[in-house]
Amino acid sequence: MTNINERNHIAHINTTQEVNIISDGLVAIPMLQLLDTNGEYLSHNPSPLTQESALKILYSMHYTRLLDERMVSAQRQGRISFYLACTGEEAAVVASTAALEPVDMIMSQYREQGALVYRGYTTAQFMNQLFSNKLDPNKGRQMPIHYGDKTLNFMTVSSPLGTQIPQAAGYAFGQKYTGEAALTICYFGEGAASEGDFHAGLNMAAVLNCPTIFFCRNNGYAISTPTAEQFAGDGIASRGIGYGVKTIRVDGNDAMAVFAATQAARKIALAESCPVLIEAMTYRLAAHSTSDDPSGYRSADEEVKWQEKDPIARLQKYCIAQSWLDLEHLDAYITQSRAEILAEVKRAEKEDYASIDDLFADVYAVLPKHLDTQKQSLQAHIKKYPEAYPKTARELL
Amino acid sequence: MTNINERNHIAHINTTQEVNIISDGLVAIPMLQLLDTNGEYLSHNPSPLTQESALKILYSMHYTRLLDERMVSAQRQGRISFYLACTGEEAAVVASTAALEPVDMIMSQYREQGALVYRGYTTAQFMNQLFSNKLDPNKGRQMPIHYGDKTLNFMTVSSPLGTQIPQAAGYAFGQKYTGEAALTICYFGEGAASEGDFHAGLNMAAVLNCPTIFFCRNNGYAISTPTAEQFAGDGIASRGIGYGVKTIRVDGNDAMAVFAATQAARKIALAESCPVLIEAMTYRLAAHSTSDDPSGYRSADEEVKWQEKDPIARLQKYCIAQSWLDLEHLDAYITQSRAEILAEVKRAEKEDYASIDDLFADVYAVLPKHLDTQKQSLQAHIKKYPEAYPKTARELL
Amino acid sequence: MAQMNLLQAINNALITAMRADNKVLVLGEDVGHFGGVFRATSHLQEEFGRERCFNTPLVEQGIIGFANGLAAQGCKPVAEIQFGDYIFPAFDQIINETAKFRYRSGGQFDCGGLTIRTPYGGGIAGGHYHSQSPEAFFAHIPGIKVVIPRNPYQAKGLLLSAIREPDPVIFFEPKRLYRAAVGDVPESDYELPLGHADIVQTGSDITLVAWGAQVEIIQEAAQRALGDGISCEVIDLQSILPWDIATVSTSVVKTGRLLINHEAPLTAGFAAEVAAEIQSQCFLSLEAPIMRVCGLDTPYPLVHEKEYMPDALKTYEAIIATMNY
Amino acid sequence: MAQMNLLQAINNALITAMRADNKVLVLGEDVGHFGGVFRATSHLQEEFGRERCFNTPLVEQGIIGFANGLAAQGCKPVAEIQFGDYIFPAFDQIINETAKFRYRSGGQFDCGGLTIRTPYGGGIAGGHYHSQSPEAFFAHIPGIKVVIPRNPYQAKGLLLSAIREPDPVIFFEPKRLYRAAVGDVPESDYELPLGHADIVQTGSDITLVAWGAQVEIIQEAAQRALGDGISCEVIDLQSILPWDIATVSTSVVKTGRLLINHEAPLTAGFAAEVAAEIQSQCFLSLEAPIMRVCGLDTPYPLVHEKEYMPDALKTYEAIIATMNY
Ligand SMILES: Cc1ncc(C[n+]2csc(CCOP(=O)(O)OP(=O)(O)O)c2C)c(N)n1
Ligand SMILES: Cc1ncc(C[n+]2csc(CCOP(=O)(O)OP(=O)(O)O)c2C)c(N)n1
Ligand SMILES: [Mg+2]
Ligand SMILES: [Mg+2]
Repeated sequence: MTNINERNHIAHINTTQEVNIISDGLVAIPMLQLLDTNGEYLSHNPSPLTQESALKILYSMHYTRLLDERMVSAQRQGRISFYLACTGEEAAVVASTAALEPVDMIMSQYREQGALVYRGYTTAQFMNQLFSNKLDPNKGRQMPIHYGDKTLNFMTVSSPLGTQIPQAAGYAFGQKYTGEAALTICYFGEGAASEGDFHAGLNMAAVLNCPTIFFCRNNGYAISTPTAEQFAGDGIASRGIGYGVKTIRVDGNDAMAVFAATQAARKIALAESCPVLIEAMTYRLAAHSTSDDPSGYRSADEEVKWQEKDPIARLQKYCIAQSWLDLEHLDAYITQSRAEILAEVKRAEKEDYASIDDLFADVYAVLPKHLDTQKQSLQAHIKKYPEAYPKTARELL
Repeated sequence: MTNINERNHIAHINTTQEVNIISDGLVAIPMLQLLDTNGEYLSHNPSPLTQESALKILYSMHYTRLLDERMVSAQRQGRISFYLACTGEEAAVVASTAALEPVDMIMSQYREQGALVYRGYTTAQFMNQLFSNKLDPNKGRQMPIHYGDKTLNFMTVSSPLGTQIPQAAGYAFGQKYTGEAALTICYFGEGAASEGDFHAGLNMAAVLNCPTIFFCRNNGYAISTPTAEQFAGDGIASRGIGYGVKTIRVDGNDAMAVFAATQAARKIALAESCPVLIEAMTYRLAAHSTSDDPSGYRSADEEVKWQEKDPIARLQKYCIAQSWLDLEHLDAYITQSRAEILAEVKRAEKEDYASIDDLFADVYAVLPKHLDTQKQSLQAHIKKYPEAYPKTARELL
Repeated sequence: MAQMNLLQAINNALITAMRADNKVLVLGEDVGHFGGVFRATSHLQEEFGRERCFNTPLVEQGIIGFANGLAAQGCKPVAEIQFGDYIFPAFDQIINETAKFRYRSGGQFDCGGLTIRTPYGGGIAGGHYHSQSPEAFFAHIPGIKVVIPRNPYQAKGLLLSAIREPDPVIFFEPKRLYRAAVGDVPESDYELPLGHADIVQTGSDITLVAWGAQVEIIQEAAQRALGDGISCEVIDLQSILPWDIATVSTSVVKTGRLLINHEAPLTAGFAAEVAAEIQSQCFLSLEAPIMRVCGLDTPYPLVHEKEYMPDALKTYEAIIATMNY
Repeated sequence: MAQMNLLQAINNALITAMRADNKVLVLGEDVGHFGGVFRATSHLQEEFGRERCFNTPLVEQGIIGFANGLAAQGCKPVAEIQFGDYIFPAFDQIINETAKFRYRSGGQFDCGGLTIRTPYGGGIAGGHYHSQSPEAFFAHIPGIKVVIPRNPYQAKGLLLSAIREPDPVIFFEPKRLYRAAVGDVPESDYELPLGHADIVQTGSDITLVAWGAQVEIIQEAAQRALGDGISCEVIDLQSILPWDIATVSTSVVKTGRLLINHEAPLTAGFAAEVAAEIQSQCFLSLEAPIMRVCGLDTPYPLVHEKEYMPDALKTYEAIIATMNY
């Protein structure tokens, strides 16, 4: 066995003779803001966004907003079973992804479709997933909004909250171990940050030097639960200190600030092989999901105040002031995107469903005997009663 | 439904235009120390300990040390199967318990026998548990050191780490709800503080206003794992801030400081209905347990440095300097305690084991049918082969 | 008597229990002001205040850990886990703590006051994570009781018993019946015994056993089999731990055949326990192998939900196969 | 060939796997410099460095969560859970993540590279929390494989297969045999197939099935039964998910009788699955009810360990009862 050095776990600590109660009278961690709600640039430093990057972010936010509006309607019309909108949080998601490289792995919670938009997920791809048709990469196995794309380095969404947080630490460890110049970003809500897996993930990433960006969207609610019933500290940022994790708090409705914070985080995480925690202060303008009605738990006045902080309007005002934005081009883009979404809805809903093979495939790498037996008996059963299993009967006849 | 007030989860936060990385260059939280290693009192305030309380703590620490020494030997002699010593951490445990009231519930990890000693658990009670005989309150069902005593408000020890932390929050909530003027103290190691249950317990206690003292013994190791491989922050204290939990760091080898810190914590917790986190900086001078040999993972030099900080010697020097201590009386107490322990070992190991009824009782409040069936068939089997089941055969013949 | 759906019956049971005993507290994610995502806890906070019905942070292991402590202190917490699929972070607190609390302390401390309520099961297009039927995991944990109602009347009576039981109970609620199952429910306080099966329909040719939402499936299959002149005895276990071995075995001695149906995957599901026990007890009476009609050994799917489910047709086919054995 | 005990064989398998493939990493509590509390990972850090064999913080849900991510990235983590009793905080990561990773992503991502090793079982005076046999919980989780060796030769060959398998594997190690089981183990690299049972001894009157440490118990019972002229066929399942139905049913068709033995509590233990499946497949061959000789439906006790355990005597008695049925 190798030699063991002497350790002293209290060497860095001074003594005091007063019973100091820490946390009394702490000042809240301030948040980085670069654009005010009028889109005025507040800093003396050069802006971190070029015209090209600002516009790509702006267009992606617009597309995300549009997609959300259309799909919430589609759900109301009964065309899809479920949807979950990012409305109000587009800057937090899109601008953070914009500050990454395409090689970086994204592990999302479920409200981060803007990241996929930014990376080039197509309307057709969104619709295939949302309509669970046979072109859905998940083969129709998961509910709508459980996107995933290996080529875009976007890990497939999983509903259980917080589980992706320690996974992100492990994934990043693997990236470092195998010598990739890439990191992992992990998105989650302030509600999910209450899960034990959050604690595990942040602590492990810190101890095991994993290049991970933990990106918390603190949007004020976990379904109906307001932050006051979720935590008593200064948000999620104040926890970073406890783990020895470098932490940045940012105005999540300010795309410029989110971009700057994430850019800084990425640099540190890779240079120092360490995790960085970002807390983006934002607001879930949308209902939790199409199954939810927020009027039962929050006031309309409150929503109005946050509508005034709309992240899209803010960056757009800035771009207009910089004469970067061609409004006609944007209008055309929106019109065309809307048409594209409608067309793809119509296409996707007509596609067939995944085949019965896909019910049994991918449980294991190779279909084991007992599953093959189940498959054969199911097929025989469906052949006998085709009218009872319309989604799969056709292929068997 | 009642009216919903407008909420603003970012109202307390200021903005900044600099990408501030929090946690860079943080200064470690200092630790409360009232006695130096020579037992000199360092503060200008009056000492928190009276002669009576100081001596009760000192005697309890001595007894604990003695018990540990004797029982480690007993384990080596094969008389008990397992033991786990508190050596080096007696001040952290005994002096904190001393600052509580007997009505306060203690939830321990497993290294807190000093708390029981202080509350008056008898030598006979220790031995009955350690020898798993029929007088063991656990009815011989748990390994040695899994003490518990309802009348002393000491919750039975459970091996899975961290599980008692959210339980302590819940217990304290119940105390408050039912109007008891009592709180719950929860002891755990810095290793256990990595568990998800720690996160759950501290956050819930803070949000739900539970009068709970979370007492972390940071003793440098979790079995072989040093703190550097356990966490990257400033110990466990720095986490308190993240939860909005009032926090005190204390020199765990200074009984006076531990007493003062716990006294302050109790007052705040009850007055404000809130949790308090105490981190006691100490050192596990003992092996992790009798199954462990620390020479494989730490240096002897390191141990020596901490032996010099012995918590018992420190308080004893102080008491001597105050002329509070009658050394002859102490010697006599030690001699008599040693004799008592030896006598009780001999008695306890001769006691019978719990009856076969106790194998089946307490799974449910009332024995259900399927267990009764299993019991009857086991009894019939033992009657047929009495020599194979010597512990229970006798009672059935 | 009032007409209630399953959710209303549960809500009514909670109100009844809370009015009768102020040690009964309700906690969980979104159960407070909002009344829970399914509204099972509607109006409780209004009537009983925040102290007795409150939101917790989003942490299932904490909810059950906290509730264990609360129960050990003497309260009677009713903890909601928002979906059965999300009970697993609390698995350790349940198996290692809740279930062993009394035993390990020699009866000094216990969590007997605890009830865990959680919606389970498929049929709502919920995919992997809003459809699981995890009851078999809990049936293998000595020290807890596991209860599953199939209709509003049962739900109220069994939930009241569960809350008042001196043992911890996991109460699985078939979510696809939350609004679909409607029936007469006494407005008074009543209890139904745990550990007892309910003979829903007597018959002579084959015994069909299920619990929760699948009971109506085996009833439907029984109806169809009747067309072939087959008389089915339909049994709802109601409790799967402990379960009513005597009622099932008496029935099988009579009918000579047994079929068990559950939504959870076949392998190591609770039907295995029923089959293993009954083949042992009724060996000489059995005229055909015991049949299991269960979910597939795959994660719970989405578009192939119908194909996955042990529906009435599959059950009917299995009845016929058993009769023709 | 070298003489090794079970621990040495496992250590040797880890070294073999790590030498052959630098994507194999070992992590867990105390597995680093110290080599694990049982020393199964001794010397790995010395040979492979801290990057490939490292201590984690004390958080099982984190260990498996982290390992899931590492496996998804393409590495082959071998995660140790210090005792099987402490695997439950990771239950959610295993059932909801590890097992469904490939399926839910349509095969885009998977945790196939993951192996979870953990010591399980009683017989070491460990009481409730150092003795549990939790395999049945995992047998009810489609998407993972569950493997349990009984001796050093198997342990090495099965662990090497498990690590290289494209599916996640939980590898339960019978801790009471860690030092007690000694045997010849090839020093070379070899694999034993997963999902296959091992016929330890052929016989004609009754089939005895077990896995892990209980195999020697049923062998002992078989030996005793031989004194009464009863010829037992002894089968070690080795894998319980998927399990080798064909080997067991072929045997039972031949012998007409089946007994299954496991340490875990009887109710909803894995013996139930074996019994349920075999009564269905071998109905017409069975001459007596299938017997289960299992742990009691209590938490694992301490002083009554002997009484709790399904030992050779109880097994023998059950063999006689089955033969006389
Ligand atoms: C483990 C787990 N528990 C509960 C849920 C149910 N659930 C889905 S979303 C949600 C709220 C999440 O809030 P937050 O993390 O703040 O994210 P946001 O919806 O605000 O983006 C809950 C409780 C779940 N998906 N997983
Ligand atoms: C959930 C769980 N995981 C692992 C263990 C095994 N184990 C027992 S003690 C221990 C170390 C605990 O260290 P710490 O919390 O620092 O307490 P200390 O022993 O230093 O007092 C470990 C890993 C356990 N008992 N429970
Ligand atoms: Mg939120
Ligand atoms: Mg420690």
